[in-house]
Amino acid sequence: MLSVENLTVGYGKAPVLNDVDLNVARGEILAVCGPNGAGKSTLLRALSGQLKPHQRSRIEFNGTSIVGKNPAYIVNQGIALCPEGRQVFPRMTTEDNLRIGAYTRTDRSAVDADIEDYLAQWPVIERRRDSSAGLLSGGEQQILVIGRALMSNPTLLLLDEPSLGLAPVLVDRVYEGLKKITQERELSVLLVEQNVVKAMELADRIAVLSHGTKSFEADVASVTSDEVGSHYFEHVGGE
Amino acid sequence: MSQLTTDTSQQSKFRGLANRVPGAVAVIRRFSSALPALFILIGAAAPFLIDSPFRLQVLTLAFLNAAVVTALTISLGYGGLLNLSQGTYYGLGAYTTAILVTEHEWSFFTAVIAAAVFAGFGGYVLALASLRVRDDYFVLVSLGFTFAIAQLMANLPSITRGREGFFGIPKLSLFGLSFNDPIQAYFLCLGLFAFVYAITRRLAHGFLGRSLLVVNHDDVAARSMGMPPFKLRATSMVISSGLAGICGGFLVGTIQFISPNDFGFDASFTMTLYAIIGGLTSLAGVASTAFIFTLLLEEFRSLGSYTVGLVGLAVIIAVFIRGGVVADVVRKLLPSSRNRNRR
Amino acid sequence: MLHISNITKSFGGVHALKDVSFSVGDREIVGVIGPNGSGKSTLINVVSGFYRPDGGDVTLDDVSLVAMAPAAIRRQGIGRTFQNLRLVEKMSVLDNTIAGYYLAQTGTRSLLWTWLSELLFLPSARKRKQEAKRVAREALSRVGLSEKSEMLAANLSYADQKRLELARVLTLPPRILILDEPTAGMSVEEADELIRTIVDLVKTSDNSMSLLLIEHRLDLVLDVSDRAVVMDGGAVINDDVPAVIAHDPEVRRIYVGGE
Amino acid sequence: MDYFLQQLVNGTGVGAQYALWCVGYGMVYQVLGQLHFAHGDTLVFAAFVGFTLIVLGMPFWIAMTLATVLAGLLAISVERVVYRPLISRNLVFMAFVAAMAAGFMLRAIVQFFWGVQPRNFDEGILPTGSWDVFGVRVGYLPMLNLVVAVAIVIAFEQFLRRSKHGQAIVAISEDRSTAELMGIQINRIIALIYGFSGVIGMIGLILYITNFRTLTIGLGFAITLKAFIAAIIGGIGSIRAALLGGILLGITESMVSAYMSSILLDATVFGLLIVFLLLMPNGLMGQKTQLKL
Amino acid sequence: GDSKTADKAGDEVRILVSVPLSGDSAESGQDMLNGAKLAARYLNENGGVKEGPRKGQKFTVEGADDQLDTQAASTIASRFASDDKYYGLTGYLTSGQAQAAGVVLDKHGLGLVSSYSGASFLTDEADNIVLALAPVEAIPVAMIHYAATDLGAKTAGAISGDFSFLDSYHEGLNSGAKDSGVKIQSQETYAAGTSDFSTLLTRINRENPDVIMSGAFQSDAGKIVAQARKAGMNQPVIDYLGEGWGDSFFEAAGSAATKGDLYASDSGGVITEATSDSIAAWAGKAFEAEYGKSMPSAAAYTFESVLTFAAAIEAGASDRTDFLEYVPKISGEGFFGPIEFNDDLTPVSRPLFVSKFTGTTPQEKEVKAKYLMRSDGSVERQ
Ligand SMILES: Nc1ncnc2c1ncn2[C@@H]1O[C@H](COP(=O)(O)OP(=O)(O)OP(=O)(O)O)[C@@H](O)[C@H]1O
Ligand SMILES: Nc1ncnc2c1ncn2[C@@H]1O[C@H](COP(=O)(O)OP(=O)(O)OP(=O)(O)O)[C@@H](O)[C@H]1O
Ligand SMILES: [Mg+2]
Ligand SMILES: [Mg+2]
Repeated sequence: MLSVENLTVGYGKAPVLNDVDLNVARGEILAVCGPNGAGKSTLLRALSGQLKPHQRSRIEFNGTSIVGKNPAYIVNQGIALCPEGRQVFPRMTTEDNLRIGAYTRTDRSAVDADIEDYLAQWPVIERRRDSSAGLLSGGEQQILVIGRALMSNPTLLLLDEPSLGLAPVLVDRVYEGLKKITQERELSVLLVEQNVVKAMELADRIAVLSHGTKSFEADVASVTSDEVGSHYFEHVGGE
Repeated sequence: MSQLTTDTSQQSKFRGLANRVPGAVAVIRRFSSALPALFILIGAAAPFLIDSPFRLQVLTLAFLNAAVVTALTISLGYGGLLNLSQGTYYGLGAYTTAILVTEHEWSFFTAVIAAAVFAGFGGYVLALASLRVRDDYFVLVSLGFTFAIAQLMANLPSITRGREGFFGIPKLSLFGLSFNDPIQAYFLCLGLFAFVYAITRRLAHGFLGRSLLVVNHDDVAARSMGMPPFKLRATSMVISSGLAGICGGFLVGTIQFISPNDFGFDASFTMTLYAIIGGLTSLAGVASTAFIFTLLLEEFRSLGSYTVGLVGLAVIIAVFIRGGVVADVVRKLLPSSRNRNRR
Repeated sequence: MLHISNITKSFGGVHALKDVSFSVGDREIVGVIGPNGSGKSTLINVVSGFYRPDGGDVTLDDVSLVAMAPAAIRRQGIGRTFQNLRLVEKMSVLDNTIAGYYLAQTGTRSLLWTWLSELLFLPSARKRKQEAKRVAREALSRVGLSEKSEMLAANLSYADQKRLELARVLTLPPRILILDEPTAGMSVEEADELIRTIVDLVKTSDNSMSLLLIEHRLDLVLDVSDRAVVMDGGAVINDDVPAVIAHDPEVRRIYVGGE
Repeated sequence: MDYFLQQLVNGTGVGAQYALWCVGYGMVYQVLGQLHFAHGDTLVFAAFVGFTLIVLGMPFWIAMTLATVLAGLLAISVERVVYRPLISRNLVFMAFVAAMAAGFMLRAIVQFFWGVQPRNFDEGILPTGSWDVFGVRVGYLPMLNLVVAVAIVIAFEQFLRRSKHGQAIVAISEDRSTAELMGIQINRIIALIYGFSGVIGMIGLILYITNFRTLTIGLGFAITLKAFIAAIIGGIGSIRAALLGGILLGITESMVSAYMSSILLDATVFGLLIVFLLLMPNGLMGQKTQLKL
Repeated sequence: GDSKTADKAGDEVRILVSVPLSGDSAESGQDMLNGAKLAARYLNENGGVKEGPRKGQKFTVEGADDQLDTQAASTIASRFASDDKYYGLTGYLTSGQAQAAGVVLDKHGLGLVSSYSGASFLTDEADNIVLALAPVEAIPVAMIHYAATDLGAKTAGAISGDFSFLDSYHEGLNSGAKDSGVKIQSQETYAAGTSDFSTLLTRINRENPDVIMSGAFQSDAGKIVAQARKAGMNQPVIDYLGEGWGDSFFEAAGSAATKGDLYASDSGGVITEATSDSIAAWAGKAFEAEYGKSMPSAAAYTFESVLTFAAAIEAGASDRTDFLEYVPKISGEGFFGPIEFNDDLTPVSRPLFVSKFTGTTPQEKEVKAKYLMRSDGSVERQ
């Protein structure tokens, strides 16, 4: 469904990611881990169209190339990004934040139902539904942005550290929820996560990004978290 | 794209270069700080190379304008106070000087000091507003201040001699140099520019500038670090306006006539525009913008009524060059250096 | 030394803090845990002076802080970081850090004098500048950002930005250091290392220094804290040594969940 | 009492005029947070084109309709050519300056083609009479201004409320890059707003022309300035605020010259506005931004 | 280096006109420039300089945009000073610019002719500024005298623009009112760019004065009249600055121009009064033919200023450094009659006409009274 080849992307002259290849199949969850500054968020920004990759990069989604397209187009294709660091719209209410997530959808009543559904599922934000999102606590905001990304009914969900700032209970519940949705909706997920153990509980496959290249990839069933961890600093001094 | 925009500021480009060529950094740093000095040196030679009183007068005013606008960088660029009143402080300084030397027979030197104090006080008054209002709301307060003071200058004839202007200013001199001699007046204004530039630079690059940047960008962060924003903001206003007051004094010396009309909205607005075009926090950029635009304006003036449009064009070109739009377009047009990573 | 007593705070209908009391002793490390929205950040916003409490008092060495401005509180010796980043994005990493030092340090002397000495090229200004650089570099190396000191803060990855916030407050070590989720976005190993560094600093600093740590990595918090405070729904529901907290079934239920 | 009422009516008339300009300008400002300082000049430029069409024999209303379309297009192009490259680089102030400069250039073009003479329109485009309400003279045209302004504000608010654009606009004004991630075509929506601002502003200018029948080059900047002041007084946050800000400004000006001094009009009006702002730092209807850390 | 020889100055008489060509006052500035150009055409058609070493030289006029700004005026003046291809400097819509230019020229021993600004300090403080205009104070004195004697007004309301000469104008208005026994009930001012005068007019109307004195430029005056009539104020309006501008005024006033009596007071009345062989008659016709509007007073005064330079050259000031010296010795025919100056560089007298409109074009008017304004500000009815 998503296939990425030779993804090379950066901010200035020097690329942050070098020739990264990735594939995500329908209904599959791919976890991407890696140390700070490895380029995980950069990867997601490139996939969502916020960054324009280098020419030789290929990104295909459901058979069509989405390289160089703008984010709005990509969202319309069914890819939603939940960005890192709780980017809520602070002056909009909780509910409106969810609703704007469904911007690309035209089925109003279904959107309303989905919003109610999500709020019912998450009492932490339900009780603040009419409050400005900027006033929520860190964890509440995090729950909100995950929901916002889900509202567009994506076929591929890009999650950047969804467990950031969540209490352990909630982390578990978020992961449970994700598992459920992926099964129900045949949703594919590209999950960037620091918590390898957690990631492995959910994911089908896991990849490690280190210093801008993919240093490891395997089925979760075939590896342990320590093995994954050992690939974190493979390239140190290599460049 | 606020999160993603990469190094657009001058500073970081410079750093980017420096990162790659570590040796270059020192050279560039030294060079760039020597640049204004070089400029002033060339300026000092100018009167001996130019024999047209007109050109000399234009240069004199260009240095004077550059000085006022440079002073503005502290409050506008570093302090982030959208100050549309620099022309007013210029005017307060000018009127204070004019009144003191003409009616109370003060020496020019003491009058200018009084002008700085008075204008600086005006700056403090406006800074008080920053306690309550921010951003665009502050712009409106500042705008109101500008309009109101200009109107008061016009309507208090017993003090300011009214809207027709302050006439009868005696011939002035400072440190033995007379404003009445075009060359000496030129040197006085050049000296003033050097003085203002040096002070501003020292403050901007030191503790004050750095703290102001923090306050400007994030009030909350500054407070969490132990700095009450108001004190800093007020200081920045007082410095900008005090220096503008001094410049106002020199204006009185140079053209020996002032009128309220010269210190209204247009004047303040132009100064703010120059400061923005110059890059707000780039002293050399701001000073040279004010300088070059003063010269340009005089050149365009002979083109009669198209001045305004040509100035507009020049402004857009300057903004696009400084904003990196031109560079990006060029990059796009030149296939050899295609770089698709930047947006 | 830091006493928080009977603090209440509500926003409209939301009772974010209800009668919160506890204290932090010299060189003590106190962990604050609790579910999302339990009022942890609100509490430190009250302590650091950004929110005025509806009731109750905060004292540091018997000086009441509740009526003070945040800047004054920082100068009293309470330094904090933010859960949502507050960096000057257009300044370099080093400059951000130096600013932290300047701002905090100048409180101790007159602003005017600082500027004057700088304007007049007095040796003291020069010395202070060098000192600031040195201190900033040291703080950066402590959090592991030395190599990125010339980058713009905006261009750092998320975890590095968190580190920078920490470095900024460490330039002039406060007496009470309050950290709100300092390790967010870090891998387990990185978080471990960072927290150990901070703990080291607290335990070895020359002046007495205490740490109030808000963190969702339960094992880590319990591991380094001398005491842990558990909050829920704006109230302190438990305040004890980590060993006890770790086995408190209530804490398991509301916070850890599962299993 | 009659005097007071008459002056109140006068002030409302002036204010309604400001309001119409401000609604267009304010829309850009309120929803995008951008100071659109080429606003007045684009309008005046379009109106001069309309004037020429009339001179060439076109009926007034057709010419003015074309001018209105032109104003919308001009506003969109100013956004496209001047604002976008700069704002996408986060250079908000630079964009503001460039817009000013674009205004200068439009002004120079007007001066080049039409000279500095004010242009006058014939009388009788709309009836200019007035009602006599208990001895107070209420002009038709000022009231028409008011009605049109209110109608536009209501229509636009409804449009925003009912369509998804309303939410999208708020999202854009808060955080562009995240808004884009929601699938919002930000460029299209921004163009829409600018287009609307041009069209609505032009409607205001047409009403001005029918009332005062003259068109001067200097009018452009005056429009921008009044609109700016009114927008700030109203407070950022809603278009309704712009309307109120405009009317309040008109009434204040009128009351000051009616009861205080007309010589110190600006000083007094601004003095009052400053006091007002100090008491209400977010304007009349601006939202107080709450601090959450 | 300012010393020059006559031949270096070229073979034509170049005159620089410093006026606002952009901004709110651009229209007035353009009119002034046009007046000067017309004067050059007039002189050239009559053979250029008639006597002296420059005999036969033609006149050229060049405009410079001073934007009503002091700094700009002073650089224009120093451009003039440093370039001796220019013989004369004139223009100036407001006194500030003239004064600033005078200061610059003083350093070079040069002088200028201020054609349309005449604050008293120009004569008091500067000894190198020639005034083409009688003191501004004199004009309202004449206006109000006419209102009192011919219209029998006992009370008056005044409205005028917030122009730089407002103080002088008000001074004249008040002293004239005192002398003529008229009570000024209200003195309103408006800022440039105002188009809705309803508030000010309502305020004036509250006192219901016998006559309205308007001191508003061009189309502003037209709008004031139109709005006043609409508000039911049918008093006579005596206008200063409005009519002179002619067509703008009428276009703006529209049908209101015929409701109630309109009086104009200006020097442009010379044209109406003029015998067909006079300069004024020629200029009035030529101006209309060339610029499509009746000749405003401001244009008349720059016209006169250029003639003054010509007359000075013919009187012997072939070098521009001698100009000031020859001004009091000038004799010649000018726009307003013979050109004559006092020793303090002020005109001996200037005429002021009060005319009543009889139709809806600038030409349809009847001169009702003629006054002579002296340089000391006194006024004398003819
Ligand atoms: N806007 C930017 N401009 C320039 N460089 C950037 C920018 N954003 C990130 N970088 C650099 O790119 C590299 C990768 O950053 P990225 O944010 O993708 O890391 P990450 O793997 O997501 O790290 P973390 O776990 O800390 O979030 C880092 O070295 C960072 O400094
Ligand atoms: N300024 C405010 N206005 C309104 N409600 C607020 C405000 N600040 C906090 N709240 C609410 O108060 C409660 C406590 O918030 P707080 O940020 O203190 O939680 P927290 O314990 O830090 O949670 P987290 O671990 O998710 O960061 C939350 O429900 C939050 O929505
Ligand atoms: Mg990341
Ligand atoms: Mg929190």
